[in-house]
Amino acid sequence: MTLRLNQLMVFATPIIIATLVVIAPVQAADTELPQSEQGLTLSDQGIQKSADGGMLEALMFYICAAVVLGSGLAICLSKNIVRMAVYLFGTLASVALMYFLLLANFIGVIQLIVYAGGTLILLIFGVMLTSKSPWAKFDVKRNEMIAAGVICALFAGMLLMVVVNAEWPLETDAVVVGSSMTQFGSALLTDYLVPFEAMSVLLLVVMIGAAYMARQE
Amino acid sequence: MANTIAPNNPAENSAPRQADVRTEEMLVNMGPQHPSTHGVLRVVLRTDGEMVLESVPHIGYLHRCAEKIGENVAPYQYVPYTDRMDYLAGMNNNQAFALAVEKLTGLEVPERAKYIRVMFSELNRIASHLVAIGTYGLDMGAFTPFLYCFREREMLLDLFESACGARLTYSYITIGGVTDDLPENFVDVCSEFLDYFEPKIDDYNNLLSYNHIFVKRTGNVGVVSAEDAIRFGLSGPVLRGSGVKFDLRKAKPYEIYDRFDFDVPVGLPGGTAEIPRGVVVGDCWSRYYVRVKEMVESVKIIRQCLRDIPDADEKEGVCNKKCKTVKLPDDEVYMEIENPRGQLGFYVKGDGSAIPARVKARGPSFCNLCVLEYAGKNCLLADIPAIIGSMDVVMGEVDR
Amino acid sequence: MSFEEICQVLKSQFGDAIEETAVDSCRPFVTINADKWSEVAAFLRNDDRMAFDFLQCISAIDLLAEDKLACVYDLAAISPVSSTQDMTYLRELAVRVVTDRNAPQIPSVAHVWAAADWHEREAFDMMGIDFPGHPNLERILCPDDWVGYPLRKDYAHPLEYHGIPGTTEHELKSPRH
Amino acid sequence: MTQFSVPWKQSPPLEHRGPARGVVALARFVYSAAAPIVSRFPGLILTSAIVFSTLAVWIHWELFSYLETIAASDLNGTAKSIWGQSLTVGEIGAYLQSNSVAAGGVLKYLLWPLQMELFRDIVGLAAIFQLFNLIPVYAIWWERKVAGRIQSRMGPMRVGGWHGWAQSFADGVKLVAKEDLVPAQADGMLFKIAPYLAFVPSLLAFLCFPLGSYWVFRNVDVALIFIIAMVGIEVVGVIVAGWASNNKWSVYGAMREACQMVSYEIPMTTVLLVPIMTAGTLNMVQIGDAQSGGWFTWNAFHNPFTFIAFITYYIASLANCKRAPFDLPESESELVAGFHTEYSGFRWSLFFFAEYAAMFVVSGLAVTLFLGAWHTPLPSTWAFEETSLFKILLNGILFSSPFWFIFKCFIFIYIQLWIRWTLPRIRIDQVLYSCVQVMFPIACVALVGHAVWMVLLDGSMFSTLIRWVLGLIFAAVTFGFLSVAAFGYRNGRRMVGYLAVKQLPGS
Repeated sequence: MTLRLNQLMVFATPIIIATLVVIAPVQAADTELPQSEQGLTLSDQGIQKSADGGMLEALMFYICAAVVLGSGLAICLSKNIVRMAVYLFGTLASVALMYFLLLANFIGVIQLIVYAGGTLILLIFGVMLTSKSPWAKFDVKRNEMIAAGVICALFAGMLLMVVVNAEWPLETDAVVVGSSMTQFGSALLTDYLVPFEAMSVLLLVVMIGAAYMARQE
Repeated sequence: MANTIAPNNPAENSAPRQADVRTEEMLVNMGPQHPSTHGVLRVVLRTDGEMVLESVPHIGYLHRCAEKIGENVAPYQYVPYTDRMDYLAGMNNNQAFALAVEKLTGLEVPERAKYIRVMFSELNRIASHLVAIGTYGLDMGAFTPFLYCFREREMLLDLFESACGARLTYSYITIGGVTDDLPENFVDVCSEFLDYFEPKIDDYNNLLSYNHIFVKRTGNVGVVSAEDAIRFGLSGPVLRGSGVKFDLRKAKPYEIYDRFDFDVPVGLPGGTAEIPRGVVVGDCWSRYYVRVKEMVESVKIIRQCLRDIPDADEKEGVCNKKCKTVKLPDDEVYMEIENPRGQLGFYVKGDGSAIPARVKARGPSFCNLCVLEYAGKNCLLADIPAIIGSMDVVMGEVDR
Repeated sequence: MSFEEICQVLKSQFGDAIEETAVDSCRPFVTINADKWSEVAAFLRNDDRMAFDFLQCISAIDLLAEDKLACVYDLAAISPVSSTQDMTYLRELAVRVVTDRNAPQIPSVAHVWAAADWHEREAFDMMGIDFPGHPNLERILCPDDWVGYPLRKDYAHPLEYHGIPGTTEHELKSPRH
Repeated sequence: MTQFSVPWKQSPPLEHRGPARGVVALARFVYSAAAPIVSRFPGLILTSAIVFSTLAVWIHWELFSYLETIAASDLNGTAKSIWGQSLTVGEIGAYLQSNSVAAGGVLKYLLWPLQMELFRDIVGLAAIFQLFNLIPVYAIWWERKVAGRIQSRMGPMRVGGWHGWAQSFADGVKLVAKEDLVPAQADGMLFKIAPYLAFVPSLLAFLCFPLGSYWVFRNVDVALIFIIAMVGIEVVGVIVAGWASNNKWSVYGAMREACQMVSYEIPMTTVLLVPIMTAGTLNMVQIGDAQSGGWFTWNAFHNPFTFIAFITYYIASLANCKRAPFDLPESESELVAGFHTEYSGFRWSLFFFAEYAAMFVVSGLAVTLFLGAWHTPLPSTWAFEETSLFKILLNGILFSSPFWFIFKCFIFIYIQLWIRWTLPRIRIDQVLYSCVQVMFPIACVALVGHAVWMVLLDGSMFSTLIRWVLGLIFAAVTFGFLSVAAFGYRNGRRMVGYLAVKQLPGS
């Protein structure tokens, strides 16, 4: 038996890369919150973010964008449903990372907990329960492909129009971002109270409906 | 439980349950290499998600032609093969075969040997039930009672070793008596062990039997009614768990069991001080608990043995001198005893020579296992280990 | 009810289906004609005087000298189910059913005693006795494609099974280790 | 008589090739040099290593913050970020050369790289990674010792000398050296990445996990949700592993995991809202520091509802990190080994790292949110003014320190082990029943009750009284448990080996 160190390296490299990739955005989202004496006050102190951004930040953005696009493409090209779900995980997680890069911490973690941690699991669960064989294959028919192509082209055109027509502010002053959750919370319970409550009623109806459908005869 | 996915009483609910979500049925091979099939049992499960719609046991992976061997060796030489059948209760198996041959040939057994036989078969019953209880806890996911049981079993094995030198396959009880007399201080050490062991049974009860989760896992699971138990020819704790107070030691006393005072525990409905709520007669919990109670009864019998055992007689010894030379008459016999797992029967047919013409063993595990197909229907996947474990099968005996 | 009385009842009920009663045996048994066995079994199980509800064992035996195969059924009637009184055997009975060695056939009693299911499968596997009426008569201990019936006296041990070599008697006697 | 030959005696001696050769030689040398000393004073060495490394990190940290305050004041109080405008190396050098730096001597030259945030991040990251590695290693060792004691046996006793303290390291070496098997019919890619999908999230959870007021790598305002999200995402790895193995038992394990995880996240997250409401923030450091005023200010004793929430959280967290009695995804008596049936070697160990790290994380959440985080039962208002290193240390020992946090976490890990080695496993329908029909209603009641309490009763005399009563009950229970444990420890040993001392003639 030989102790293969290169094997260890093979194992360790993905961990290191993954950690670094995720670390950097979280880093950027770091808020230097002051320690309050009682710890009870809400932190509204903002942090400063320079307008030009760092080189590392740009690098992170491009990596995330590449992962989003790459895994999105992989979803389209893959024929195995579970692999697709894993690629979808890559897309969702990288989008969350981009939120972190934009200092939208709250929406970032919500993206992780709801989509990556909840919806995706239910998706895989559903696939596992219903697929006929362990290796459910996806065979796309020609006319489906054409339809999908047309829809995608339309969407791409729309996005392109938006990109071309939008005014992109090239330079801004330092943006002050407070703890995004405080703003979220107060907005939800003041300005957007009615939509918020309507949403919760909708979810309640969905839950009751699901329970009704799953009840035992 | 009002809600649940699992109505676990096949007797009440024999029609396949309507599943809420249509899922794929899947055939799953449980075994022959599986942690909770107690050896090399293979059960093919037809499952719908977590529900098991059908379970079909497949046996034979440990078939070692024991009956064919029996037709080729003299009874005296065949004794060591019998304790390879039910390797957890070697003493009882030796005893069953020895009794069958003695009945066929009319060999006399010395009085002291009879007491030793009863004592050791009861000690082995305790040892076997300890394994059954411990591994049943293991099947339910409780690891610790298993090691507690094995701790006590280790002491029992020490006792066996002191008497016959072996710890698992004893061949101690043999045709015409036992191979060797007891060591000098055996009676003292054995009664000391019983003093130590008896309170331990309460420990097992507190730790496992009355554990709420354990009761929930085993109560009302794999129910076999008394009528069905008799119809399927079940025996031993599995039969008594169904509320049938039938024990060969009382029903048809062999050896000297009619001299002892003991009780036959049976499965009782739950809700009393002793039996927790949620237990019904004939479920896994009842079968398990009958074993626990039987250990108490065995302790009683051993104490009486230790009290009454006659002193060693130099002239008579502990084994009939003719045991090796005896010839089998041209006749047949069927002898049953109460093994820890149930009624162990030996059918022996002689043809006038020293070697039997046919030896057939009726393994209690073999007969008890055939009810799995009936009890393991429309239950949850996690109930299958519970049911198999409560049958307490030893595959060496099923496959012989 | 003693063995003789049981035999009397059976004889009066079935007449010549009862071929032989071995009273002097170490364990008395009654031999029953294979053709009538199905009806006798149902009678033994259902009749109030008999009520043999417990099938202890089925032992298949090879009577090579008579060129016959036989099954020995050990039946018992146990007292009514009780969880308070110690139950006993009310009566026991051993039944032998003899069949031809070349085309062995004994009617199945699996529908009479559920316990007979596996016992009959074992007898089929080991002794090659066919049990018409059995719900699932296939080999139980040996693999499905096994050749021959191992417990017959004239059974020849196969020298090869799926590429696994067997041993001959001669080889077994030589020290191979 | 023929010579009895043993095949393994004829094989050539163990040989290492490549870079491993040097490593093995070095390890042999170090071991041969250290073994006599280590085996003679293992306890002393282990204790002093822990004490000294803790002290070293502590002193380091104090110096950092000291230098940092001075630096900040020197540079007109502007906080700088490495991602934005950072201090250049030249700036730091010039600053350190200037006379205004109080830290004198060689120290300032040694410490100057630490002024760079990037460097500090790397050091911090390394420390977290190390923490992440060491916690499972010692949790596994401890689990085996605890299990051994519960089962009246010793547990590992060999490797390392003193109570087998190095057993997990030896296991780690073994696992790395094992063959990396991928079943032929498995989905190779998914099978290979699945352990990382389980491992990396639980590592990431440590990034914003505070061990003390200042002991946090990234003090993020949404730390709590981030950690819950990471614990939740770990499941993806488990499910993919179960699926990719192409083994029916693994698929069962994966399905149970998905089912259990998705259900238990609901009551768990619901009860976590209770301490969030009490503290009014999602920032873990602030939630922790809000409980600094002695043990009766801990969130669990705020009112009866928070106490219920605490118990509910702890049970739900057991289900969430698939510990017994909720260890259905890998229940060995039903599913062989569940989702990791087909795994071996290093990939298998990654699952274990993830599981034990998750145990620490959920225990840490319980401690931070409900039981006073890194504070001792003494109120922090009694703390000394930190004028000397001795007083700083004394404050750490008496009032609040990462040591206390880790200590409390390990108490909760201990309870997890205790439960695991005592209780049987429950069935899947019972798992879901207890989630939907027991835990979730209780969680809702706790949440609503707490909200009402906070609106109506907070700050009243009655509320304070209840807080004291609950605190005293907890203290009494703890004390009672400790005395029972002490009694059992004194008397329990007599039971073991009762008959072993009786020498039977044959044995």
